[in-house]
Amino acid sequence: MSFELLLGAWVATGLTLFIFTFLYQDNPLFKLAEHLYVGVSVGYTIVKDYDLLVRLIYEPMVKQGDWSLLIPLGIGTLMLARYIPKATWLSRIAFAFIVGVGSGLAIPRIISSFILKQVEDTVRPLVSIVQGGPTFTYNLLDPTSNLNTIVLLIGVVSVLFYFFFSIEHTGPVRVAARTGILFLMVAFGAAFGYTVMARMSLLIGRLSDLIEYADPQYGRASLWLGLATVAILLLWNVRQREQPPDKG
Amino acid sequence: MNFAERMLHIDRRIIFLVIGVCTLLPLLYPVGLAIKVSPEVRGVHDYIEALPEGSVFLLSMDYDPASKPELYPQAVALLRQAFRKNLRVIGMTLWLPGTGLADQVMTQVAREMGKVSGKDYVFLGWSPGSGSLIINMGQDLYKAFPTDYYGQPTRELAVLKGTQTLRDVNYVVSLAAGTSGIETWYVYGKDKYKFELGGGCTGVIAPGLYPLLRSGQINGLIGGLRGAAEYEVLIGQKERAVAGMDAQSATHFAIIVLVILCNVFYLLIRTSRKQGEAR
Amino acid sequence: MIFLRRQLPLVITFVMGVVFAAQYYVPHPRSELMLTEVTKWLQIIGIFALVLGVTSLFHIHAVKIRRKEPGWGYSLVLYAGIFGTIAAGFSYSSTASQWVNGKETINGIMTAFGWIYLNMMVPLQGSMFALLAFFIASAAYRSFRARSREAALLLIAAVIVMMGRVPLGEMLLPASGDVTQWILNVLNASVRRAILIGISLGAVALSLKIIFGIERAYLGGGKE
Amino acid sequence: MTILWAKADYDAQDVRYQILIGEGTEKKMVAEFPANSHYVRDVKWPWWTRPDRPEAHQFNLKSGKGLEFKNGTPYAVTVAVVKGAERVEALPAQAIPEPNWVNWNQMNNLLLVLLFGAVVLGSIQTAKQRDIFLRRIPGLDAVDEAIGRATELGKPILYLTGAGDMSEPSTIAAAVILGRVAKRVAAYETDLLVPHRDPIVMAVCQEITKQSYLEAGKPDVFKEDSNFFITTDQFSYTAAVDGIMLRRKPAANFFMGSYFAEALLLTETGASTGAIQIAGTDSDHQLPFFVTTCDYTLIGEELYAASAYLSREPIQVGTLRGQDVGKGFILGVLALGTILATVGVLFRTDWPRIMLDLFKDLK
Repeated sequence: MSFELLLGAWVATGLTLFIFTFLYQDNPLFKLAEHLYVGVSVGYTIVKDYDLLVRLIYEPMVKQGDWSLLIPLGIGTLMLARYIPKATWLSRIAFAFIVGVGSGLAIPRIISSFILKQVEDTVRPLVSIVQGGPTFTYNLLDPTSNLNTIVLLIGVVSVLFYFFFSIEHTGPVRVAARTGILFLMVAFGAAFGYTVMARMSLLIGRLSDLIEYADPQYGRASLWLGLATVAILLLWNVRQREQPPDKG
Repeated sequence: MNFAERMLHIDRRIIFLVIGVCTLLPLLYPVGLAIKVSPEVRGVHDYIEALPEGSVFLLSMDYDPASKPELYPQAVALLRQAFRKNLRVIGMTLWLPGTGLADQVMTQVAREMGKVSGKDYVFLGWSPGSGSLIINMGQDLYKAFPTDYYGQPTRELAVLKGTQTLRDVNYVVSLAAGTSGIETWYVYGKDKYKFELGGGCTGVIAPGLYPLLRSGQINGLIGGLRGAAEYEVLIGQKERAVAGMDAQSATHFAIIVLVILCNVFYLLIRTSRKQGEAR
Repeated sequence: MIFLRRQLPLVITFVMGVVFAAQYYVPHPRSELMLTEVTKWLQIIGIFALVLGVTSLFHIHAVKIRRKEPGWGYSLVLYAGIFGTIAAGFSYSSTASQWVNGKETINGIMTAFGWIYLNMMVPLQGSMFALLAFFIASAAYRSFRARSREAALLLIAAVIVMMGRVPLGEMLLPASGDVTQWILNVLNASVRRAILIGISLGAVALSLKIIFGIERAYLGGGKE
Repeated sequence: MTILWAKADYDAQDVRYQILIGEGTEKKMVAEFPANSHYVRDVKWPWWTRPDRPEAHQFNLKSGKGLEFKNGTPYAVTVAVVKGAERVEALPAQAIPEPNWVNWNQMNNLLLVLLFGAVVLGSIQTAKQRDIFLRRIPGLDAVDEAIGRATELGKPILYLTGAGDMSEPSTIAAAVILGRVAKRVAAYETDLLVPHRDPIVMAVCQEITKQSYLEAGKPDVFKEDSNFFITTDQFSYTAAVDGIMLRRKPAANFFMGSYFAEALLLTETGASTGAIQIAGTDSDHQLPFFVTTCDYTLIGEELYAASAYLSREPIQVGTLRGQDVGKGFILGVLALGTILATVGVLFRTDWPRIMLDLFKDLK
């Protein structure tokens, strides 16, 4: 095994364990890892941005003579004017450009994908033609069956009713809105369950790495570093108790 | 404070410990429970399976290291299938911090399947803009990415011959960990340039994508580690995701037990309080 | 001057907004070309937006170090992280005999920059998010109580989905997989659709207000 | 370029159509397909642009592989019928490609934009002239209750504005609600802590807080540093706020605005300190966690509504009213559309399409 791979395994293991110490309580090891994390990710962004600047601006402009790129360059520079107190207003021009284009692009596309398309799919006939005659299909597992169309319609309508703010929730509106809440709660529950799955997957991913690095070919990095981390935490705890609590 | 109350206010570090143990044990001693494949995962798989050889397949790996455990196995499985089918593969990412991961997975799977960069596949890397980048690719791919990740001019790559815009791409799959992902590809891409679109995503955002799935805006959805495991089953190469499913089962049941316990204690407290009031 | 400061940004927003909303309905090659060009500009401006964020971070930690505020040592660690990564990003790789130039790999060989990415950034970010696994468990234990009918529904749906998404659950309760599918595909989809329609209307309304200069909060600060 | 021709009675699987095209007399074949395919009805045309009867044939020619259309050049196009060895070619038609200036298929989209725009602007105008009714939002009572309890306990109040910048509706709403909370807090002379993730949001919130203290008649108790910036980074911010929660033990935590994965780390820590927690967000992926770990949650649009309710500003109230009208309109479309679609299937008629097509997403 090369030195780089071995060192990599030890560093990755150590940092993972340091982050996990937060589960015990906030401590210097966690703070160290956390600040390193911010630093490395900022450094990474800077390097990538520089690379991009070269690819998107320098090369097309200098090598291919596409001088129209001076316009976005100028607008970008205006954004930085925010740091000069007297010229802050210049940065507004840049924001105006970005927000203007963004709003313009968004309007028709949102209407098309999130309103028309969704309405189109909700509006379905409540009967289907099976073997030449109209029938009502009620297979719950087929998302397009007529029964599910009705359930879906009730869900969409009642939740929309819940989000009415300019009318009082009384009578039938109240019934609809209450149904809407029930639908909302089921959806939130489902999302919670699904998220549990997601977060556990992340943990599984980290732990399988730790298990891999506990292998003798990596010098049992996880085991040794795990012991070291626990020892440091204990030491820190003892010192913490000796010191008056209001410091740090 | 009675027993139930004390149990409800238990130090949360004990719960942390329970979860840690429940994840670790099955990883060390796997059982290998059977996995059932859902139709939405099959949607993506069958579409790729039906593509003729030489079709253009674009895989957009729109995630960062935080979602690696869920989306990395999905990327591996998809790439293996695509390379086995001899599709022309375009890799890219809309997420800057994911560039390295995407590069790594492309290189690794390509090497494993004996594929050559520039000829069988291309990795375009990252470029900012998300929505505007996709529009840009839809207008002219060579302009949006003048060079690939390794600095080769895209116009001259054999794999991109005849693929000038997104209209020439047969299938796009976005593996998404959040915004700038599947929705972005739909709204700014498929909507206009009419390629078929499939998706893979983390468990957190999966429920939010079901309306798109239902309305046919995406033709399949691989959700989370579970989805990845199903995909591994479909292509017949069981690996990390399948291995993780035992641990997943164990932790889910640990949480279900915790929820039940919590409600038992809660009911105990409530009934004892009611009795107290009655007295 | 007042026109430049106050009216000009609003005029720009209005013109840009109307032009690019209208562009959607115009399939003419010239309008497509304009879209390509301006979206490329947005890409470039995006880089400057990142610069803004990074500078403010630099500034805050520089102040911390200069004033020797508590925990200023960590700010040093942060700086070390930034500069170490940048240095690696622009170093010379002797194995690949090429400048690294922000590449994680060169011809399949990992660079120092790639090493930092793979062995520091990936585990750090992954572990940060893995912490959530523990917190979600403790949240489930402490807050998942059937206090009301709504809370009970939420709880039951969550438990069913948790069962239906893992092999063990499907083994113990074979129906849970199908029920989960139904909850996700029908109940969940209907709610998401309604929320989507509602929020989309909100977003379109906000965009319209921005274009017409009614909403100006994005310009920062109410005073001038 | 779209080619249309009438249906013939010999259309069947074994008969094939060929499409030929050329500049001048030389013509090359560009497509061949069975005669019982490529009908107008296969393509989603809305009724206002449908070029021919649904039974007619159509074929779409696009610039692309092996075919490059030049604008303004005349092309000769024709259709040939092949059955076995027989081949009949129709008379060629002249066509000159011209780029389109308007995509007529999407006119329903434009119509909706204009309609909704008019409704929103109109509602804002109405709101400026007279009061518009807004229903009470139950979560807002909880806000006052939480502030009251913090005062009793003599503990501070923590208010977070989320991860968004000032261009997000949720952040704007969070800032407005902060104004109201600050006014209450000022009246009770309780401590207020507002840690920030975005410098601009911080600047705006500082102004708002100052204004609220003035309005409450307590400018002397206003502290400049109650709004403070921590960092833009998600997890450093979260760790820092968690630290504040554990050390200062606020009696009430408010989470307004947009949130990501950090939401649970914040609310779980907050819950462990025993604070009353009130959340409001439109980040739907985080809503389940807020709903379970907080005492009260403003769900999605409720957050916007709460800010309109509190501020009573005509622009906000009017927008909300406009959105309600939009939702009402969509509800009507859903109801009517379902009935029409069912009628269409039951009686096998085509006329319901006149309305249904208006609400389809067409390209």
